[in-house]
Amino acid sequence: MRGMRIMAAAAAAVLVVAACGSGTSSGPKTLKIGFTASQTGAQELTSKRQVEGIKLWADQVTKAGGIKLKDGTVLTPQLVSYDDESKTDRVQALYTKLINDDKVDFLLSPYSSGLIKAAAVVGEQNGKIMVTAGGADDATMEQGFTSIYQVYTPASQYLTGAIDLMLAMDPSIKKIAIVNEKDAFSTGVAAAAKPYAASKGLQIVVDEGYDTGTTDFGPIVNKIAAAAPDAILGGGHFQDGQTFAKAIFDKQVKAKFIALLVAPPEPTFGDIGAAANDIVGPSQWEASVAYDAKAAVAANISWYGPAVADFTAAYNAAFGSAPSYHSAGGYAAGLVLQKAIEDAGSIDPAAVRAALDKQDLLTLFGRIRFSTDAKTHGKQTAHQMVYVQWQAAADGSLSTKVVWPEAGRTAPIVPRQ
Amino acid sequence: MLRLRGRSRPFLPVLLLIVAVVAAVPLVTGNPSMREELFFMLLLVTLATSVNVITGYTGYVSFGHIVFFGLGGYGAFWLMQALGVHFLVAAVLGVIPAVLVAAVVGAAVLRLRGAYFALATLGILEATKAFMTNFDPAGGAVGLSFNFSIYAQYGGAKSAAELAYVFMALVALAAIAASYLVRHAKFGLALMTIREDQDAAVVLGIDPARTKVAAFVISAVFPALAGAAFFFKNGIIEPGSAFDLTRSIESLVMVVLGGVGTVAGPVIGAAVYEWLRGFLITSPALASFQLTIAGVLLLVVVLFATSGLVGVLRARFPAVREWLE
Amino acid sequence: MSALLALRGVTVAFGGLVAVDDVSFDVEEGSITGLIGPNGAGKSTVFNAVNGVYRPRAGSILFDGRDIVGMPSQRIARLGIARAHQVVRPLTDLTVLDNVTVGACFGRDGLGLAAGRRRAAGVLEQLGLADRASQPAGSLNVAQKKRLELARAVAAGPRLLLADEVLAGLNPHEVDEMLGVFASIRDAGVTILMIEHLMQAVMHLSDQVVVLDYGRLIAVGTPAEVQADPAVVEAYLGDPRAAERLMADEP
Amino acid sequence: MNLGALLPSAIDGLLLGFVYGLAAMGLTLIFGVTRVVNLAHGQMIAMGMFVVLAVASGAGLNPYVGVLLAAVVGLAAGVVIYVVAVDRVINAPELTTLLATFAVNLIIIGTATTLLTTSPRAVDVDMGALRSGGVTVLGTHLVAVVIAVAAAGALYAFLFRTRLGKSIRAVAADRAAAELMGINSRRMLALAFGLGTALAMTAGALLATLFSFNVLSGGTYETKSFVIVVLGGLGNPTGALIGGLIIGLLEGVTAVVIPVSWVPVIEYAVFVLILLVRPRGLLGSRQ
Repeated sequence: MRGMRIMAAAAAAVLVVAACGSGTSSGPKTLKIGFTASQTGAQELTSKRQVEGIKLWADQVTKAGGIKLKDGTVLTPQLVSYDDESKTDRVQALYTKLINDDKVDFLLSPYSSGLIKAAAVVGEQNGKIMVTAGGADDATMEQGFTSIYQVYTPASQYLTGAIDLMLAMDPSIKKIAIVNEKDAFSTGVAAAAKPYAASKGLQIVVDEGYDTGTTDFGPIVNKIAAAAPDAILGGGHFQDGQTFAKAIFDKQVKAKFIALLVAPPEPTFGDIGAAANDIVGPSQWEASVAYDAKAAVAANISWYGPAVADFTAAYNAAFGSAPSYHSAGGYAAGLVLQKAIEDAGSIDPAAVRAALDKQDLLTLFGRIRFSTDAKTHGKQTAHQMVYVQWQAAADGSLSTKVVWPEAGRTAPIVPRQ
Repeated sequence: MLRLRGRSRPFLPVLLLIVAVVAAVPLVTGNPSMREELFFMLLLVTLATSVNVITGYTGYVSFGHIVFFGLGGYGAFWLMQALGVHFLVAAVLGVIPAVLVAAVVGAAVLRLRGAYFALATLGILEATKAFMTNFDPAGGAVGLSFNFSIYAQYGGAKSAAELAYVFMALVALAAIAASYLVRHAKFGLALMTIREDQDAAVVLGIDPARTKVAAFVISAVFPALAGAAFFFKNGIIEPGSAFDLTRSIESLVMVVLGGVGTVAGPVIGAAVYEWLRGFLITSPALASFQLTIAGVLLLVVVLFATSGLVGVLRARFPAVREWLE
Repeated sequence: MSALLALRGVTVAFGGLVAVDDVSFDVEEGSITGLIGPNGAGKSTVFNAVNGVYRPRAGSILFDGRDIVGMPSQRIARLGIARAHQVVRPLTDLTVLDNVTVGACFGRDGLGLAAGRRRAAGVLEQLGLADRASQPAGSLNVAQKKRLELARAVAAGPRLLLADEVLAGLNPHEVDEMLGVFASIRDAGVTILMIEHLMQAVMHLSDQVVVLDYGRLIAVGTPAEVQADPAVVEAYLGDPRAAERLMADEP
Repeated sequence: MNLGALLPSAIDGLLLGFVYGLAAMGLTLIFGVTRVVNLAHGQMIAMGMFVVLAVASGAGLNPYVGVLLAAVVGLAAGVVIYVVAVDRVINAPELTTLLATFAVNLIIIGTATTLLTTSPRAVDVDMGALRSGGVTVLGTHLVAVVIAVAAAGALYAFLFRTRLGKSIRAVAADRAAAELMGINSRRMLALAFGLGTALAMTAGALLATLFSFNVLSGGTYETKSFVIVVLGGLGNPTGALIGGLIIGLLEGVTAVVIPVSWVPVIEYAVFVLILLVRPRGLLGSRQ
């Protein structure tokens, strides 16, 4: 049972990616970066993508000769990570270990809001800076933290954007169903979506939550079918989202618009075949939305890091598959940290914190800027969501198209058949 | 005149001293990582020692004992978060829901025997967890979390963690002392009589219903205090970690590993279990098979060393016998 | 002398089966009363009614003048009625000393643990089990377990001891020893009501003998009176071996 | 609240109830004969799912071949578990047998997690669907019911019509008396454990044709089995099957009336109440 491994601290197979740092003297110094990954448990798949993104960043920095500071110091990133098994208790024990035993310089986050919440407490307790790669929860960022920085667009915007998109597609939509996983992230998303839907004059005819790990969506889908909404919004993470979509399809529920969290942007979502067709998903990033240096100039901010195409190619070469937004998020977290260290000119926490507070960048992941307000310190304020839709080509093959925003659009949105 | 057993060696002071000295190490060295590990070990010692009172002494296998840990945790957490009550006060008040549930539910389910009781406790745990998952005033599935500023009144998050640790250590020591006192009191004799033969106990003048409920309540107090400390330190509480069935069963595993119905057994069992898990996880060759290995070891103990480590030690080393109870 | 225990019209039934039917008799304080009868006569059921395991359908059971029908067993035990069971029920994982201490601590005197231990040690000396005190009770042989059962009841400091076939299964030498034990218990002021198949023992020890047959009381009297009672002989004729034992002078 | 969902939800629940019932029958058979509450039950359900996965996705055969194979593997696995982990402590107190089977559970979970990972899995089975008047019943669910009923029937035929089955029942009724009659009770206990595990794995295999799963999916179904077994009376296979239907129906119907996430609260509350009021189950004998 997963619980057997809770906590226990101790060093699971550590992935030491970058070259081992050589000693103390003038040569390159090691920059230790710690995080946990969910090698087992509910968040396994998405966590793996995120870790791959982080690894790619570290590899590229190492190949490029490390992070070069103004005073001539060269920092080689070394990643230290453990398996958190998607459990909060374990996350806390392992972050304590990373900070105190492994003496990491900076922290990146685990994947998913629930785990980040747990990790953030430990990071904050120890005054370590943590850049969160894979968590969008708003509440976590409103807890008075001073050293936690969020790369993702906050959860509250996931479905509000989808509602705008939906009404742009078909203003006649009135009845909607909101069905979400009962975890920190999805609950936050739904909590923001409900008043927004109401403000748009929409009527919520089904409002349900389901436990993490649910596989039988029969009762919920029956309720949805009986209420006959025009649209279904919700979901949670990958596995449940995919299963939910399949159940909706099997029961032939008619809805013109279905938007699910997390699962649709992941390429393997298409494994369910026709059940995936026309389903919309909010995404933090898509390869076709090519942010570039020109756009940065236009927005009067600086561009940082590789171009989208280069990242995608390198990722494909390294891991044999296209990156998902979780991969790009992991990579972006590394970039954000790298830029802050370069700007600070040292790894002194106060200096890096100040640099992060000032940061306003355009990267391959999009624009990144953090709140400096005491109440929401570190919360992402500039990054924008992308919306994808699974669409069938003439030959019946399915693929994702970006349907929003206009700038990166690869196909117009279509109502679900 | 035959020599009366017990009290021949200062067993309790020695055991408490050993635990206290070990617990003091991270405070002296100031090693937070070790403090975290020992915090968890002391927590496990508390859980195992407590469940041993109802399961080891009284013979009632409680699968759902972790429910008291969760109730104490939630109770104290809510008091701290919503009403700003100081941790020490909240921890003590947090015991109230656990004790009430133990008394009321205990009176009902302790009428059941054997597997029926075990299943009922499992049902109570799962029902509580399912309820808390849906109970929005307590945060539902997401649970509750502190605003970080709450730690300011304790001199910052670091000293709050130290306060929680010291509290946890004291709870563990109190649990061990209580276990010893129960074991060596008339009350403990009544419990063991009930364990051996409840019908005979009645005829001998023991009131099983009241005695069992008292034992259940005692065994609920320390997990509740431990829950308050654990979640205060963590800063978040959610149903999954507060009412974890696996951890509940694990505390029984520790009891059996150390020696059912003994005072030292749960302490030794919890320490060895946690140490072993740490060892397995750190060993690269064994890490991925750590659960398998843990299972095999448990099976070996259950099948071949029914009296646990304490039993093995006492059989092997007669010199140790009088020091281990 | 007054009656310490008095049964008045006690009837115990299980569904339609009447196991004890309108039984009345007295047990005088300080006496030994033998309760005999063929198998299935309802003797153990009488004991179960007296110590509250079964609730009689009718009648009253007066202990020291107080009706104890309907009281829970544990209260009856604390009033001072202790029982040694026919089928021994030692607390197998506890030591012999602890077994007896349970009796001392939860019986009539409700002693504290230390005092209970001291009394238990004394009783073990008296019953010749002192050298076994620290062994687990499960490790004793049958004869020792019988003594343990008796020791536990005695340690409770009862006013009335219900002894259910304590002598069964013992060899003649052990029986002789136990008779001495009974006498000394009685001499210590404990009233004894005993179920026994060993007639010679019953007749030798008892001040009064009560005879049941098919749940009914058929005779009460001194051993000599009962032995001479035709109804008793008749009752035992159905069970020739019992009749033989009833009449025999020697085992 | 929308009563339009009542009929489809009740039907879904009832159909699923057959599979739940089958899993619970395994647990209750093991308890009835051996007096052991098998804590490895859920994990064996999960293993049944993986047999189907191996057959369907691995070997490319019809998933229902996997269901049959799961039963055979389950029988063998159950006997092995009994011989290795349970036989030696069969007369020990509950705690011992509970932890012995829990140890088996750990061993299987640990090994399976390492070898199979916890990645989500699904077996794609399309058996069509029956649709009428807003009610959709998937073919996979109907086939699962047919197989569950057939498996239960086979078990009954075995227990009541064969010599071996009667011997098992004799051991369940009174182990000592059965031994006096010349029955090798150990062999019957092992066989009962095997049959119970076979039922668990068959149920797991059927669930794999309905829902997605992973290595750790057994836990939910195990607790559900406990609820059902208590409802039907510990040790009563017929009770388990009926209990399964009741729980399935209860889940389906309550989900319409209250938020779906409250259903487990009701389920466990009912479970505890039944234990308190009628510990031998709604259908159990009062002994």
